[in-house]
Amino acid sequence: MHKVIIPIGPQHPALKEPESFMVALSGEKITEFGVRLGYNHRGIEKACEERTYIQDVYLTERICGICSHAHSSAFVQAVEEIAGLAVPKRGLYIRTLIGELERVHSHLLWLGVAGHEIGFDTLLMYTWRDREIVMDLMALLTGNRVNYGINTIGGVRRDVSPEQIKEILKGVDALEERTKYYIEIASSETTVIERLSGVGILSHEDALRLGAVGPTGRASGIDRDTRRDDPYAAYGEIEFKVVTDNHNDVYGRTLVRLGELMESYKMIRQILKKMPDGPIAIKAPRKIPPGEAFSRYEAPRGENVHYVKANGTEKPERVKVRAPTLANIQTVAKMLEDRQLADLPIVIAAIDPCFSCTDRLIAVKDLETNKTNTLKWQDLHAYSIEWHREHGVDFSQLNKKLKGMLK
Amino acid sequence: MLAQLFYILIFPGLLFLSVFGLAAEFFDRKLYARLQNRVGPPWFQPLADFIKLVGKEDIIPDDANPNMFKLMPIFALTATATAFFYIPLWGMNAYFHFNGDVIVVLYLLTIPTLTFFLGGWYSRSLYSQIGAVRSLTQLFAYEVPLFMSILATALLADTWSLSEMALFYTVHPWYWVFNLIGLAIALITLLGKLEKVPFDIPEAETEIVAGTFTEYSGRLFGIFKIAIDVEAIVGASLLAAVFLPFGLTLHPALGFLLFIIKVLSIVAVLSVLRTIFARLRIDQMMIFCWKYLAPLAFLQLLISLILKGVLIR
Amino acid sequence: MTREEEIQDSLIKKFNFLENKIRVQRQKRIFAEVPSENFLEVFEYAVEDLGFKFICTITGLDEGSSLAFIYHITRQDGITLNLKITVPKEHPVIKTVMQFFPGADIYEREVMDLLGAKVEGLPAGKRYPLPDDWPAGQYPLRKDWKKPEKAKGKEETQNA
Amino acid sequence: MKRPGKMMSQVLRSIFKRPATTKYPFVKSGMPEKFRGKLKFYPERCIGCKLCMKDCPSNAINIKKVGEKQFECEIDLGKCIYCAQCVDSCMKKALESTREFELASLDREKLKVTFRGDDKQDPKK
Repeated sequence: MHKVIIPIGPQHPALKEPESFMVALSGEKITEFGVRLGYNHRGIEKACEERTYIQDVYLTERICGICSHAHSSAFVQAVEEIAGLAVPKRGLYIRTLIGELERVHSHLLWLGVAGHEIGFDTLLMYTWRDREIVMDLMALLTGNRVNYGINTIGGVRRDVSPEQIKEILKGVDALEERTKYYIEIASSETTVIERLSGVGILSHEDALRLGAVGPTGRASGIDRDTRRDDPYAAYGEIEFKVVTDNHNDVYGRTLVRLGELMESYKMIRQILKKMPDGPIAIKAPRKIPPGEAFSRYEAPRGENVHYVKANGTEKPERVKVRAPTLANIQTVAKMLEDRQLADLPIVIAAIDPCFSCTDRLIAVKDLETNKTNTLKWQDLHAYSIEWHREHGVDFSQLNKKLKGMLK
Repeated sequence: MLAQLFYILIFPGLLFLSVFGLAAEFFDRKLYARLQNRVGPPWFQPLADFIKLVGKEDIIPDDANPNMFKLMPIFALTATATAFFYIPLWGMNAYFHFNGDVIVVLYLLTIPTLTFFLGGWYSRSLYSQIGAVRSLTQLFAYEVPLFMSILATALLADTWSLSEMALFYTVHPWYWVFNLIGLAIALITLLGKLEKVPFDIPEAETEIVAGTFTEYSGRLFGIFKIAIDVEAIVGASLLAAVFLPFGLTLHPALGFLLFIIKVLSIVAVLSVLRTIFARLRIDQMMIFCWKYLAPLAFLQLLISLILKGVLIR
Repeated sequence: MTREEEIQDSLIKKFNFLENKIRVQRQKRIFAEVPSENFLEVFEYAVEDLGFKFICTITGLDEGSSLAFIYHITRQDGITLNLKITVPKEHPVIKTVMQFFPGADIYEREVMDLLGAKVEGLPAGKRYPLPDDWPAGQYPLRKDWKKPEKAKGKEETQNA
Repeated sequence: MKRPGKMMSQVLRSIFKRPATTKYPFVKSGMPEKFRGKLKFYPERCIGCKLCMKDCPSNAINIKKVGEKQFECEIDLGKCIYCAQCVDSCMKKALESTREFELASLDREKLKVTFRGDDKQDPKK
């Protein structure tokens, strides 16, 4: 077969977010691979400069849905450093607790997505079912399932009650048991191993050279974890081990993530045990004195860095965000060398890409909007009913009945 | 004449097949959902899907060959529905039978795959074409073990007619037990024929969107869907007739019930199988079929030949 | 002497123009201002001799009449060195660091697109992150950048 | 050790378990007590400091003076991101999160909710 170039994205079932990959294929084999990022730009860095610090906490939280706590924590850490705020211990512990719960939910989500990418939908359904446990815990602790909104400058917004601690421990026990089961599945189910091992090889040298972060790097033997190397929040007081692996492939990345899940459960138990009493936040000034700070946070996907520069007003002078995916995306081309098209989804998924994080910058405003004809929902609805009626299908009576039923 | 029209259009022809096909699809989806600990769709979901598709606009890509594009779904449905007439459902006789109808049924069951190929190829979309090529590649992998395992049963019964095979297995009631390896092979290859996990490579959603069917919409897609449902029924009935030929002398009503149970249990086994595996890559699938299934099918052939030499004189 | 101070000392010993330009903000955070003409040699020394083998990102700043770029590099023990260079806005030329970090090209493309930096030695490639039809000379992260006039139409249709 | 069909036993056991999903619009699931849902406004407590307006990240809230020490609050549920920062910012506890979360609407206008002095909320228009 001659060489064909197929587009994967910007809209494609393998990608949960719009991003464009051009793949040149010779038969089933990938010969060339190109990435075009930037489809998800929302102008967040610029928007941060136009909002107050307290508004920015929620804005940075919305850089990414899955690692929302990672971004807001990194941001408030930088601001707290500039303002010289000493956050109370209990606040730091709660921040760490939410961070670890978030890692659990993110890694379980990843496992499900990976299952889906290799056509193993049962794994997807099971992991996402179990992920509900941690999502419910989040809703219980913070008041929302995704954008937790627990961080504020100077601490956290909600305390953890003894009843909640009991709930968390119960949830963690259940999750630990399930995770053990998934480790067993991942390391013994033939079809899973066949699809994962030897796929997306990234050697230790390449990973170092291209700057892979997080589980992607750790599965290539890079022993680097911000939580240990540059402790923030309460990580300095908690014992944990950094999970690394030398498989260098997708299988290794799966094992690293599953291993990190087990570590996270241990850490959550420690946090709950060691959590001191006291206030959870101190009051932060509205105006932050001039200064700059560089904050690092180990998000579930890898190292997430924020740089904040303050100029003494209520609004920051500059906020710079580097999400882990941007550091990892460049390794994908290396991983896909001489692989098959069928490996592409899982290799891309294996870095746990989050393109919303990656592209956060500029509001892409369509300069031609004045010409576009925007159809409102009602118009579309009416049009479809009309179209069907013309073709002899009329559901209006049935619809009325159904509506009656719903009421 | 009228009776034949009734056979073709109503029972056991198109109407019965479509209804049973939709019912089996529901059964499959519901079971699949329950295996995954989900609630699953309501009973009318496949029908509602079909009605929705029929109500939608047919969009034919500019580059596609419109005649081939439109013809292929109809071909697929016709071929599978025709195959059904040669399979004895209950009792010993199919509606039409002659010596050699096994081959005709197998041939007719290959046609849908060919239509997937042609339909995808003439869509001129890259995803469709890759899917089309994959479905053809896959065909060469699973077809041989499937044919050989069915050939083994035919050898044992010493006939090329499905109805006569039914007669043979009624006379020698427990002989079907010797074909269990063949049944296992046939079940696995049927997954490939129906393009289900782990062999759903031609329509692997995360790689090539929907493969062959990427460009299909509306009525044409609806017909394809029905054709696939019917193919599942026909494939399952063929397996039931060839590998599970018992209870054929029962009263017609009971026999019909038994037939439904046989087909649904085969569908259920397929559902379970597609729940517990990940999708294979096309090269892995080829290796699996040629390295494991084909030798096993040979073993089955050997067993049949030995049995024939030793037991039946 | 802490490790941060050791790094500070060895940098000053090697490059005496860095005297009083280095600030240890807190544990594991060193900020340094480097003259842009000496940047590459300092950078090379930090990467090759001091072991800062990993680049976090490159931050671009608009400081009124000049543009500043901060290279955040870290090493295994978690110490982060933030090297800042300042270039005039009319002539914002920086040199690529791709010879040290092949993965840095995306960060350099980012400051090219958003702040209008000119990166010497960066191979041609796809732009990031702005769309391909973005007008030339529009650098949205500069402080004097204004939203294009027509863009207001979008908000109206959204609220319609 | 590789073994195909490792998940078989759990999968088959699932048939006899209660499904983890629910038929959503017919079976409602509750939210925890401290859920940050639709906001509720107590006009009698409001002193019109407008701190909530200032802190709102999405400019969804608007406090209007309608009379002597009387204020009404207009919240655009379409803009609101349900962070409940206004609840934290308010010194007089005039704002409160409720557990209501099914707020989808086909009409943007219906999402603009005004809380008046008589403690009745009604959609604008």
